Amino acid sequence: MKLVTAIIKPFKLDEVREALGRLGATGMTITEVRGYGRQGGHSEVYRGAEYSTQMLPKVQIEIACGNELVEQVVEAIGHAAHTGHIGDGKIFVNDLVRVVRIRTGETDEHAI
Amino acid sequence: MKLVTAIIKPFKLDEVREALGRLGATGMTITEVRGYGRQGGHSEVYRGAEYSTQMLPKVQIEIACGNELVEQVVEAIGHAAHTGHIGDGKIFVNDLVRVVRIRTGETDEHAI
Amino acid sequence: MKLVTAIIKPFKLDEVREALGRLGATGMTITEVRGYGRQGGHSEVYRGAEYSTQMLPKVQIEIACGNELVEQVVEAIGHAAHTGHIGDGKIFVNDLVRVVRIRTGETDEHAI
Amino acid sequence: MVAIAALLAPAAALAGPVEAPGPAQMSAMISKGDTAWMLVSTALVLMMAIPGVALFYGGLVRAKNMLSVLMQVFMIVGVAAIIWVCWGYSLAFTGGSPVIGGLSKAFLAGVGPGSAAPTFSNNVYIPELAYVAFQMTFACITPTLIVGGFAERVKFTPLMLFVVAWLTIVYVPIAHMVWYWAGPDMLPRAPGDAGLLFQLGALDFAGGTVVHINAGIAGFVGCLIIGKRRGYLRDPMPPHSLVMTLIGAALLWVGWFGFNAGSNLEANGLAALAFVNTFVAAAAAAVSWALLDQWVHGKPSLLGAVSGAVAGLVAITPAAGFAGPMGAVVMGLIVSPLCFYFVTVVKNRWRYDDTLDVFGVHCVGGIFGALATAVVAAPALGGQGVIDYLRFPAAPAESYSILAQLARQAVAVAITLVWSGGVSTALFLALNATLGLRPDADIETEGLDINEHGERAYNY
Amino acid sequence: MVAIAALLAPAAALAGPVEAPGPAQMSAMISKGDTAWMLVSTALVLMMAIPGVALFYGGLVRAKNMLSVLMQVFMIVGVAAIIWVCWGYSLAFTGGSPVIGGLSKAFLAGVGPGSAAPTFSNNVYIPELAYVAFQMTFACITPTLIVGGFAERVKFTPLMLFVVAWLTIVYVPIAHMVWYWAGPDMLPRAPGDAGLLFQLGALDFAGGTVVHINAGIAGFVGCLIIGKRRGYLRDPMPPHSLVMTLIGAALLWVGWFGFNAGSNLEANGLAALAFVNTFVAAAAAAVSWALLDQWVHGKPSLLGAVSGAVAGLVAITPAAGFAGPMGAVVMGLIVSPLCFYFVTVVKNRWRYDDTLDVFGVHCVGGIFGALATAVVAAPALGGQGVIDYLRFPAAPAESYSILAQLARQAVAVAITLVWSGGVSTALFLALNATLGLRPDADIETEGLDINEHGERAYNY
Amino acid sequence: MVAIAALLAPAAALAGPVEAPGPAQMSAMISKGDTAWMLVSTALVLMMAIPGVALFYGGLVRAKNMLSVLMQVFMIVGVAAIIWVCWGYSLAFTGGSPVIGGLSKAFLAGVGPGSAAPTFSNNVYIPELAYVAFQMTFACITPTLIVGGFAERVKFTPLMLFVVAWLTIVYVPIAHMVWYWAGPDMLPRAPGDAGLLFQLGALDFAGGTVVHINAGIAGFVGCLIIGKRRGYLRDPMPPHSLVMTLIGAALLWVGWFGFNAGSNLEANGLAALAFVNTFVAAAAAAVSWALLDQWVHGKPSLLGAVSGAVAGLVAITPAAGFAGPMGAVVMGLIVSPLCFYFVTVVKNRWRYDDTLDVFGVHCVGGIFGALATAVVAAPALGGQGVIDYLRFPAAPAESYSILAQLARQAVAVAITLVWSGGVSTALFLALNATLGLRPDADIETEGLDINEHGERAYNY
Ligand SMILES: Nc1ncnc2c1ncn2[C@@H]1O[C@H](COP(=O)(O)OP(=O)(O)O)[C@@H](O)[C@H]1O
Ligand SMILES: Nc1ncnc2c1ncn2[C@@H]1O[C@H](COP(=O)(O)OP(=O)(O)O)[C@@H](O)[C@H]1O
Ligand SMILES: Nc1ncnc2c1ncn2[C@@H]1O[C@H](COP(=O)(O)OP(=O)(O)O)[C@@H](O)[C@H]1O
Repeated sequence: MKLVTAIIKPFKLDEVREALGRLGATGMTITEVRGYGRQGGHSEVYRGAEYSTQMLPKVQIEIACGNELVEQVVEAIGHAAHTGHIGDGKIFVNDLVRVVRIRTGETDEHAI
Repeated sequence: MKLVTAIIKPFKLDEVREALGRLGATGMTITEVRGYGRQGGHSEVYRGAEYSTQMLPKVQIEIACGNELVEQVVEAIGHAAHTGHIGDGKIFVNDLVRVVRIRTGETDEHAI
Repeated sequence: MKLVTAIIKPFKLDEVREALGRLGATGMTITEVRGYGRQGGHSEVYRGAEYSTQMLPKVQIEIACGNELVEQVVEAIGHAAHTGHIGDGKIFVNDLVRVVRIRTGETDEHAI
Repeated sequence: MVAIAALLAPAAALAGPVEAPGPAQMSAMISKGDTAWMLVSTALVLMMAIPGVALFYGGLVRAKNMLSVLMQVFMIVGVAAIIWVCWGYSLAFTGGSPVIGGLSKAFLAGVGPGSAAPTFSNNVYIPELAYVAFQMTFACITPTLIVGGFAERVKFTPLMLFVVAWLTIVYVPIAHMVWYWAGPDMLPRAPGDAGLLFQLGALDFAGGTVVHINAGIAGFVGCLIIGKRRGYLRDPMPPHSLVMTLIGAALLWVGWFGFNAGSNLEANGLAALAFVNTFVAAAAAAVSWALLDQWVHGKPSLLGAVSGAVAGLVAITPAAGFAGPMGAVVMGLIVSPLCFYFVTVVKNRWRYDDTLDVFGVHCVGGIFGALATAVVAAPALGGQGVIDYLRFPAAPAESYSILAQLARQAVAVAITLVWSGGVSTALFLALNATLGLRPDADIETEGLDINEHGERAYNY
Repeated sequence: MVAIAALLAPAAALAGPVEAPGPAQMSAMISKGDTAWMLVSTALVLMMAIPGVALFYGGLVRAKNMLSVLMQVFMIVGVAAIIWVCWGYSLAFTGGSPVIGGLSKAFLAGVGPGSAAPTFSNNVYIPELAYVAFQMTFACITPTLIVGGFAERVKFTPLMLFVVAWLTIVYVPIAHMVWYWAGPDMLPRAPGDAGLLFQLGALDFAGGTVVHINAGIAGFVGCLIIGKRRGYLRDPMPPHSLVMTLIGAALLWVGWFGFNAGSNLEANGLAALAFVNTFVAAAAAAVSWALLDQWVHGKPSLLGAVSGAVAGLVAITPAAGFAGPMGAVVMGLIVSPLCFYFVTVVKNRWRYDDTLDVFGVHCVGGIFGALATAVVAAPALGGQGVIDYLRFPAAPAESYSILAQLARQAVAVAITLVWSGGVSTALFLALNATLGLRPDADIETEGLDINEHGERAYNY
Repeated sequence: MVAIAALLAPAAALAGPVEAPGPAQMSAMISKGDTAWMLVSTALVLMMAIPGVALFYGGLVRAKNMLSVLMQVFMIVGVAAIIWVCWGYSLAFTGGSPVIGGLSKAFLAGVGPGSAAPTFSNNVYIPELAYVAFQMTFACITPTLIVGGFAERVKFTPLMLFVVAWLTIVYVPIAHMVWYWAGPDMLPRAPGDAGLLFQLGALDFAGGTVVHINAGIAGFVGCLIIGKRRGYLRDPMPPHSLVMTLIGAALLWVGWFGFNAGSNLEANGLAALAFVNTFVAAAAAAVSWALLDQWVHGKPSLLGAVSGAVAGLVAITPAAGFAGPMGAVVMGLIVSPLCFYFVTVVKNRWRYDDTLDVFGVHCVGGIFGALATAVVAAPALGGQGVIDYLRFPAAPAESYSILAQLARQAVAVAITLVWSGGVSTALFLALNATLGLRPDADIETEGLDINEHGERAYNY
């Protein structure tokens, strides 16, 4: 099993969720994060004090899925979150050695 | 070493922390997240505009622990966070290849 | 490729970012988290109700990087975030099996 | 540090009522109680706009646009105040023609601490500067309401230009037509020296037409011309802080006493009546909206309750000094279902994106209020009837016809809708064609705060 | 737009004091300065409730229950206002029996812009509608305080039904007993036409018994009957926004000037005295609580400071027009330790969950204030003493006995505690047995906002 | 419940102007309209401090220090009120010497509901307790402003001790020098019974020197002595909630009407003038700062707009009753660029860390206002000129020299800067050497809220 983590532009969240829904991805966890990358931030000025935060608000999505679905999930996110502008974000995939559904105690493939 | 990540109902946080404390798990990191899963969200109505957010507030706990403790940690969380109702959450385990304690520079098993 | 996750004291964020910048680490993702560890929290008193939250605000940094850079990244963070006081935080490293840059569709090493 | 020696002169004991008194006589007919009341009412009305409207509106938008709304409201107040003392007051409140005044008091020329303005009672005056200030707050708050029609998607500079133009060519003439007259001591000798709708006999105690319908229709045409927000009806756009909305609504309610009871211009029993009416209309409308929420959605919502309160306040505005308390309660009970229908059913059916429901609450509620005034003012229904100011001293009119009054009210409503709707359309179209009213898609997506103002509302 | 021609008649030059003046004479004895003051005071008291109490309370609960508190406070204000004009005012402020009035002014029948209400001075009147409005705000704010006893765990609809019943059968009779009288021009001829506790000579300048003890004990029995919040003393339940609590406390302080100095009904030196007393009692109590915090917990807390200020305001309420400024300072200094003891030691020892300390602050502070009034009113201690209204014109009473007055105060306190405590218990038990007062465990855990009102307070 | 029988006596019909009236005569010269106005103004000024200044300042700091600012402001108000009634009022507003008064009214001895205080008009008095309360709010708000110079890095207890000392040895003498006099009915017989700067003829309608320059320079020396915040100019320190800052600014604007127009002490045309001036100066300065923002940074910012409004209010304060409305507009337009220059260019060049710009806005704006008063007061420029109070009855002075007045204003500014700057320096140095003014580095890093007060502002 894999954990797919995507960092995307916040306003793309709904599109990504719909895309994943079409794949039958039944669950995901979302975190508000701030991203630092090539995308230039804004400069804010408060009474002459200028801050150019290169931190931009991003949304991080985590989806655990079976190995067979990973490709599709990555592709679906990559497609739905795409605007072609800098700052579109990244997708990371790593291995999961164990998954448990707390409600039932089911594990691994059954728990996703 | 493993990193155990659990997504649980927010009001279960204290119970989970106590359970982990009994195991001697000395540290953990907590993030406020929003979860999307089988559990139905609420519908909110604002002057006739209805939003059925299927996003529910959840709490994510991350605990790094040695391989020998993983089983107990997973079980302790699974037990403490259990209500039996939908939305109880998930536990994910994945491998850690390196751990460092910043204060002392100790690494791996010594750093947990 | 590796994902380096560091949990640090919030006011160290800028120093860590600068240190990583010097290494040429072009991107990172930041999350506000709460940490539970050896570091004692504060006790808060509200009209006689005393809460000793051992949860302290921390900042979590995630950087994906190629294997060749991991050592330097870990060291740079460890150095910049160090105060020598309890609560300095932890660094975790784990494997990434896949990285995608959403904007271009590039993958793995090219996507970092 | 300054004393006016004239005040020492024993207030020229007036033998009897004076028709058409001179300036010095007017000054001597000023009561300090009235002056205190008018100054306080003025402060209350400013508090309605800032922070009242700013928070009421701001809490309802998304966090990324919070500052843009606050800034729009705040700067409109600033710009309107300057316009008012420079030319607005003069054009609205000097004689000239029945549709607009003249420039004789531009830059407040000749208006000093000793000038007096008439009230609705014979031989009772207030300092003219107090009247200038009171009316200034009305000119400040009215255009802030317009913003509600297209919040979250308008550029700041064109909006400010719109406000300058709108105040001058929409607000000022409407205010003149409805409210300008030379006062009860003067009217009998010069019955033509009054605004068009005043002469017609349209009743608008505190601004149902001038403020609410006027702003409501302008916001509505702005909403249509500027178009829907990106993602409207697709993305969730819940209010980012109903707490701010509650604070705003509460301050609106509190400040509205200045608005309505202050419009009586005197601190007397009639002001107290307007005060009670304002209070209970808001209360009844809040209750009635909450009940409706319970019935339709199964849950009474806070946003419903505060929307109801505001709708009640809008409705009672033109009737505040004419209705009896029970009439006010009934108006409050009725206005909420009406506005509820517009903001939930009509808006969803016609799919216009009136962000903060300036049409559904202010325009619809204002029209209802203007028409209902004709009913609740009827002495037979516990109302105060009307006064015949063409006599000296003024006296209650002998008869009161609900239907005739309804017709006059309808004319006033229609003129306001047509004039404000028409001119606002022209202004918005012109600005859209030149400067453009709408920010780029990216900017709208990312939020107006950071892009238009270079700031974020919250940095926790 | 309406003038009352009668005002033109030169204010019937009164030859001397008039005993038992007729309605027209009363109208001519109204000062615009007083009227202005009463209208402003009324607005200030409404501001105490919304947004004052709403924010003061709301900031102290968890974010998931924020809207529920705001909604409860807002709707209580709405419901109470309607009850007040329909039957509350009439039952409280017409004659009838010493414990309750009649229905002759139900629906404000006969109360028009020309009606006058007595003040505490011979031959000084205010518009009756101003008095109706002023008293209305008291009826609005009192039940909002009760909510503090069981915030975060009560169902909305049963609470509203409780408020309707409580206002009618608890608040109205207590207000009648304490405050109803026919006025100083009438009393000498009809000494029995006054409320029970008024006749007894119990002093309550602005509502120590009627408002604070009354609400405090009702909230306390509600707290006991409804039971503790789930997780009480186990889960952390820190205030979600002390910023909101600070705003609420500050607006309470500002508004309380209307409450206390407005209760003088005239804008004169005595109102100024009540104003100063209110100011310094709050200040002294804030300082004294902060010092206590420093001493006990090592740190002065903001929540302590604002709790102290509110406790000081509660304590000075019954004494506002009777104490001298130094008496007020001393009352402020003393009330904080007392309330501090109740909210920290007593509450923890007896383990009741008085969420927002309505008992510890309002009831305890109110009782202290009511009793201390007997002391600080003593002329020997810088107080104002009492007035003998059975003479015409009224004059200061010849002697003042602290002990005798203390006994009268104790009777008033006891009657309020017993009546409000008893009836509230019966009402809560009845509602609990029928509709149920407490939401399901899941709902309470997840928060009342989303479950009872279908909204979230914050969507950042 | 108390009536003053004396009020029944027909207000001793005064045959003509009375020079040096006795206490009973003064009491009979009190207008209820003025009293109402003064009480309301007092409440408005308190609202400026809490929640006004508290929120305006609090929103600008980082979230971890929010409560510390709120607590400092709240407790300063509490402490100042107690000082005021105990010895402050007496030292400031009794005769004695031209630089400080005496202790005859300490603990408000002899100041009762019947005491009267003079206004600026012959034979017009207000209740002395209303004057005590009004001036009390000035003593409360002034030291809260000082906090802005070193917010986010000061220990609470030493700050409180500073305030006690500063009020007593800086504020009170300056207030005495600028504002104390025996009133227009007394001055002609005892021209020496007035404060030093009053005798000099320096104009300060509502506190440009006493409040703004006074606090501004004290905050500035505090800023220099305490030093910069850790990380200043390195870490980003954006305002944590501009929403709170907006609320604060709006309430400052609303409350400032009480501050400025209330300083007229009477509800008359001159109060209305001060009201209008206050309104338009704030509006003009907001507009002018926003334009400057647009020009310099390409974007009009909300923080700029509200900073401008406050700067405008500061500037008009000394001139409020002397300028004409157009003079006020011009002052508003000019003050913003000046303050803008100080808070952006000068502060960055000299690298002092005036956290909330108490120097750049209050001190600089105050100095500008004090000097500009000499210009805008000129009758030739639409101003009100000055009154010759040495005559009885008082009358407008025959001539007005801008230059001569400018010199007087400069002297007043200089004395305030030197006295407040010098004594504040001594106080801060002494406290720093003994208790220490600055918290430990760790505490400053982690935030004052949790460390100094044991609370967090927000627990969402
Ligand atoms: N090496 C990295 N590790 C972790 N997160 C990253 C990394 N690089 C980029 N990100 C995340 O991806 C977001 C987008 O990256 P950015 O470089 O701005 O755009 P692009 O992917 O189009 O080059 C960043 O805001 C950050 O949150
Ligand atoms: N595949 C997944 N990947 C990541 N997080 C998930 C996944 N499935 C569920 N979750 C998280 O677990 C929470 C509970 O899941 P849900 O399906 O509602 O209940 P249950 O586990 O009882 O079936 C979700 O809110 C979400 O945060
Ligand atoms: N086992 C762990 N798993 C996850 N996070 C941890 C773990 N131990 C510590 N942390 C994180 O590191 C932070 C610092 O740890 P702490 O024990 O306080 O200090 P130190 O590393 O100096 O011993 C904690 O606040 C927590 O966020």
